[in-house]
Amino acid sequence: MFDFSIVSKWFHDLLTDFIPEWLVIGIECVIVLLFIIVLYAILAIALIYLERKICAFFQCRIGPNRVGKWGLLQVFADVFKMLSKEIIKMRQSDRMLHDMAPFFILTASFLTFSCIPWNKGLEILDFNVGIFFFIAVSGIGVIGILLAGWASHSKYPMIGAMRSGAQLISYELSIGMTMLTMLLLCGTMQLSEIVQQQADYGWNIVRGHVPAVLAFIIYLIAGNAECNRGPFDLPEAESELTAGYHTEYSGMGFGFFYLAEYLNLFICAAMAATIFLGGWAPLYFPGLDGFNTIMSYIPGFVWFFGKAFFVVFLLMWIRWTYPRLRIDQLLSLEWKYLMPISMFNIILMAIVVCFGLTL
Amino acid sequence: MNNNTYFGGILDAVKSLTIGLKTSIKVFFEHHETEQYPENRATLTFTDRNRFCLEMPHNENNEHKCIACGLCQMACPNDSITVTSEMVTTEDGKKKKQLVKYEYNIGQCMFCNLCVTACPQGAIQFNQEFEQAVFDKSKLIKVLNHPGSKCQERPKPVIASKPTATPQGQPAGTQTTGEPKTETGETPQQEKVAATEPIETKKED
Amino acid sequence: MTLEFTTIAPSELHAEMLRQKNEQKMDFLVNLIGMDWGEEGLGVIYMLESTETGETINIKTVAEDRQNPYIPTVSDLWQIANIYEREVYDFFGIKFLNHPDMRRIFLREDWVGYPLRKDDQTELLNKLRMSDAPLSDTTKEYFLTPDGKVAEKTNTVWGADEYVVNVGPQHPSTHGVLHMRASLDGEVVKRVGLVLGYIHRGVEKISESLTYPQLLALTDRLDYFSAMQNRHALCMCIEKAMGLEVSPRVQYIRTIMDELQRVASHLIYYACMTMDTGALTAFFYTFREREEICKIFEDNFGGRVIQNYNTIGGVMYDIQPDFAAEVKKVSANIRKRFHEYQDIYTGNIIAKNRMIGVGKISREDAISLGTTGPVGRASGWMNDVRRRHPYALYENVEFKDIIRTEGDTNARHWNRMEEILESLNIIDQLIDNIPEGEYQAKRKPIIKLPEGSYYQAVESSRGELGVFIESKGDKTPYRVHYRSSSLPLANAMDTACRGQKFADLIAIGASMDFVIPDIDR
Amino acid sequence: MALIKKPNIKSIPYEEFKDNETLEQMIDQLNENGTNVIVTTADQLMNWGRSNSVWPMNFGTSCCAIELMAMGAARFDMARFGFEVTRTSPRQADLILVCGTITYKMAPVLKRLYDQMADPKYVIAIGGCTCTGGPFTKSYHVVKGVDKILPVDVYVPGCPPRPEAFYYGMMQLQRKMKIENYFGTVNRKEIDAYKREEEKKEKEVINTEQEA
Repeated sequence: MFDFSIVSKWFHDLLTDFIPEWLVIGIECVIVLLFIIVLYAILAIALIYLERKICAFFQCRIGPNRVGKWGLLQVFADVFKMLSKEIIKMRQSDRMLHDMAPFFILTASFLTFSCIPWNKGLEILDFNVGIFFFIAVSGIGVIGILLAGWASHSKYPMIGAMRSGAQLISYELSIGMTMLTMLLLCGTMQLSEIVQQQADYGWNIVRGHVPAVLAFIIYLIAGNAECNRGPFDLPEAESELTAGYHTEYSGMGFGFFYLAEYLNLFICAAMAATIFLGGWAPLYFPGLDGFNTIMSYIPGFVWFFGKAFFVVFLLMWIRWTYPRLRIDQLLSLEWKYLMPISMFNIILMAIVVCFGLTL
Repeated sequence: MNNNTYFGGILDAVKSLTIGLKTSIKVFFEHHETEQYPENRATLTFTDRNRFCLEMPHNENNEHKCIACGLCQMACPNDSITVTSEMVTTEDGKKKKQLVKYEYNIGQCMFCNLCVTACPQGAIQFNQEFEQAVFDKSKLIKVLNHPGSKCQERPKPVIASKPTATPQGQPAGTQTTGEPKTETGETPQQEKVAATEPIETKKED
Repeated sequence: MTLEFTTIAPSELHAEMLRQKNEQKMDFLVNLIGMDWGEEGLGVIYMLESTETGETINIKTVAEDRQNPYIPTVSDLWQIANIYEREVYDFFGIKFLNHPDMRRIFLREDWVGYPLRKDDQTELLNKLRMSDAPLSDTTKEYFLTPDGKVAEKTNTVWGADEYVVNVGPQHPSTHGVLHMRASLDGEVVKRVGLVLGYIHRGVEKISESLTYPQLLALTDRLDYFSAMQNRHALCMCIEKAMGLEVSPRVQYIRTIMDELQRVASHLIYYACMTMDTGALTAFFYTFREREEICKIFEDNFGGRVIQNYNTIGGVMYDIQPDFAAEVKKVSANIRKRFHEYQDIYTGNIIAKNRMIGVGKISREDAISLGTTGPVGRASGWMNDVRRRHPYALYENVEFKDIIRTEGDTNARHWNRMEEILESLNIIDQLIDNIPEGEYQAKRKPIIKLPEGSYYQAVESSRGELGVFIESKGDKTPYRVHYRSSSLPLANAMDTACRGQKFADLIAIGASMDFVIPDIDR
Repeated sequence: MALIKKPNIKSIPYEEFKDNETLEQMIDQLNENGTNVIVTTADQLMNWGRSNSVWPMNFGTSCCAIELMAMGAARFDMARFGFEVTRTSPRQADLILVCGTITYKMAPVLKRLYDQMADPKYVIAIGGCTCTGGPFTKSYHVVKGVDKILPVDVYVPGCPPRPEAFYYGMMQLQRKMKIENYFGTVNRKEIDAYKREEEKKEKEVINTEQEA
């Protein structure tokens, strides 16, 4: 497996030969920042396109096909449009908070986005409490939603934001629990380390068998809820609250929410891929050496994106199948079902790990 | 397992949710029968019962069948037809009504077909041209008679060889060829309409 | 049918109505029609029906003073009278004594005059106003003081401390421009109030100036999901008044079309219900099948939503030669697909939780509220006009009464789902036996109805849809009134929603399946 | 004028569109002061984006709204044009398809919805009711054409129009969007149509008074 850290190390060494180290780090930061922003934009566009196509296919339609070949340029057109839209300033809103809200959401998704290990040696933020950091920063998003609802000075966004607050905080617990379950298996919080382990010993979902699969399912449900996507899209419940917390946002303000929604979807999927499905680790079958060699020729980031988009598809499949829950049902699902099950699951995993029952 | 118990409920829920997923993925791989409109313009056809725009067929001599009797105008529930006519004296000295302008407001029309059924001559009919969107509202008012057009000389009344069942019904002649058709679809009742109704309007006016 | 009236003076009205309700068991107020008889005065026609015996009685009352007409309210006897009386107040200015809420309901509160009065100059007095329509939180009540004079007092409708959320007039789930004001306690709905008239098009007033054939076109646009049935009702009403017999072929065609329309309507209901509860994919499933029905409509009548098909004495066009085959194909396809609707939505645990036990209406309430159609039948009230007053071919076909007793959203949903199958059964019985014959009866070109009052009801897709025509023997009707099938359903929202969650308000609204232009007319 | 290209729509040739005269008139009006190569190219890019991403508002009052729903459904998939993102919030919509009768009570609401939309915004009047009052012209409570209250861009007659006719109207709008200028000039003098009418009336009143 190709280790990307060779490239970055070579680049770093190359620069330090000519210029002082602090400047090198500065330059690298800028490069990384550009990398993140570009990747962020590309992924968002790709995901929006995918969502529109996949949803169309679920609904026996064909989706965008008139702008560019197969409608590939559709989302670009949307972006141009959105950039040129007027941003409405409302008299009665709390202007500063109203303008800040989308950036909270963006910040949260940028920070979580940087945690993802793309390839071997290709991580941006990678330190020993990676998962802990991930959970912590993803919690910033809820502030953005609450602010957006509050600052809009309107009834529907307010209801949406309050729903969202209750929902996100509850489901964060499940996410934490499932991650904790997997940490028991891995024994480390460093994301690169978790993936490396899986490359060496097999994917976590296989190694952890029953409790890992259970955790995976709970993670998918809770992650879906974290992204505010159907069937948990109560905060923006189109048919009830018009557009929920971002009802009053126009132009790019809304555009940021829209982008962040899809990016959160990707981050959720990428995390699932990293923790459960082995991140950039290729698919190995013990004993099939020929097969394994071919698999290892496929670059790591291809594996990673393949897995992440597989999970994205799963999430979309769920979204385009189920009706929306009611707020009390949503909370009872979390507190009565998911929470107790994931607690039980931790114990189960502890037993499995303790007695060496892993595969 | 009993659905009312905690675990029974979970199992039942999982089962029903799986059925949902199964159904949606089945449809995912089905064939999609979407009609792609601008691409299928060439093949898009409608039966002649579809009513999208009123028209007055003209033959190759630029002649229409309208005798400017105004029955369609009266039959219209919301005044979307305005017939302007003038009295002219024909060569043999008779006074005759002649159509000057037949204005039809497609923006107001409700496509109820009453004008077509009221027409004793079969001079107007609905066509299947649905592409009618315009930028300017005044373009919605259409003049149906072509410039310089004349009323077709009516053939001698033929005694209906095969009387159709109905005074209402399709326009008697869905005329696409220029041949003047004999009005066999007319029933005596329609003649009566033509005879009586204009007088009544005059009273009302 | 021609209506016979018992005339009662306003002063004795309330006692007589109480007697009718309690002793004669006239528990269903079918219709309450405001009338302007010119010199004679303004009045109201009550059409009552007993759900036990099936007897009907029509009562007429006249207030002679045109300036200040007062009639005692019956809203304490039948809940639906509340909204009907407000409608009459709105259009005729008849004030109902002891009615708790005498506000305008369809027109703006600052509207001048009463449009349905014959001497009203509405169009001169009321120009388009672009200021926001005033919404008052208080209302007037008129009552008789012991010395026989009329006094008024002010009632509060919405208190200052209530958190009132306006659902509508522009809201994705009101299926149009209904405006519901919901008082919320957190997510719990305390009560719901209706503001109507955002699509009040004055059909009844326009109808008074149109000839009978012209009248037909407007009915399609009332309840556009039951366009065929609406027009059927009006045509039947006029035909019966004229004494015109239609051929068996027409009867067959009309019955089949009515049922096809019902299937299409219920398919749309399912689509809206799923969309409102967030299952966006299920929406497309039934729309797919509905489009097939639309294709049949396009080919046969040239209209998809508005068909303009029934005419007085027949139908506009004969059916196409391949009609039977096409209908059979569609019917088979819907039967085949039917389980998919349940698999993806109804059988789903989420949908079940959102529907079962939500928005209950008891049988008594349903009758008192006059919620006919699948909604009433979900509360255990057998109110199918096809059974009560059979018309067209419904006496000759066999069909099951679909009735449930739970009265909740789930029961309403399943009633409609089963009615799809039942309608297909009716179509199957008829489709192969359409007799030959003429599709349009011979009639005079100018239609004049003999003097009198006529009423004809049909079972539209959402309940009893009635057409009331009063004729003075002219080319144009003197008064036309439509018994809206949706108005009672919208009015029942308050009863159904109290104590439910805000999200349920949407689901209940969807399960009522009202069509706003039908409410507002 | 060579710089301004005739707006091109996939699958329908320019000549086959209706009402090209009005469109050409509009082009002339917009470019009275001459054009600039760079600006025009940038305009075209912007207009390409805008015209292909028209998000309609979820607005409908009666029958035409059902055809709008049918348009969204599988047989006439409006996603093909990229129109399927129907926004329920007016702030995020680009286009308001006025589907169905607008009554006197609804008119202020519709006007407010329009005012809430972010620029650039467009209005299509769908169906007879919104073009002229349609079947209800004789009514005392129906606005005889939404152009009395909103600046309408495209009129789509029909009662209700077929979904294909909706598309045709939308493509007409796309053509209109494609000739607009993004940089520089003002595309349309946004006049409150209702106010304009009122002002005109007031002037008339004054005139007549003076005459008297």
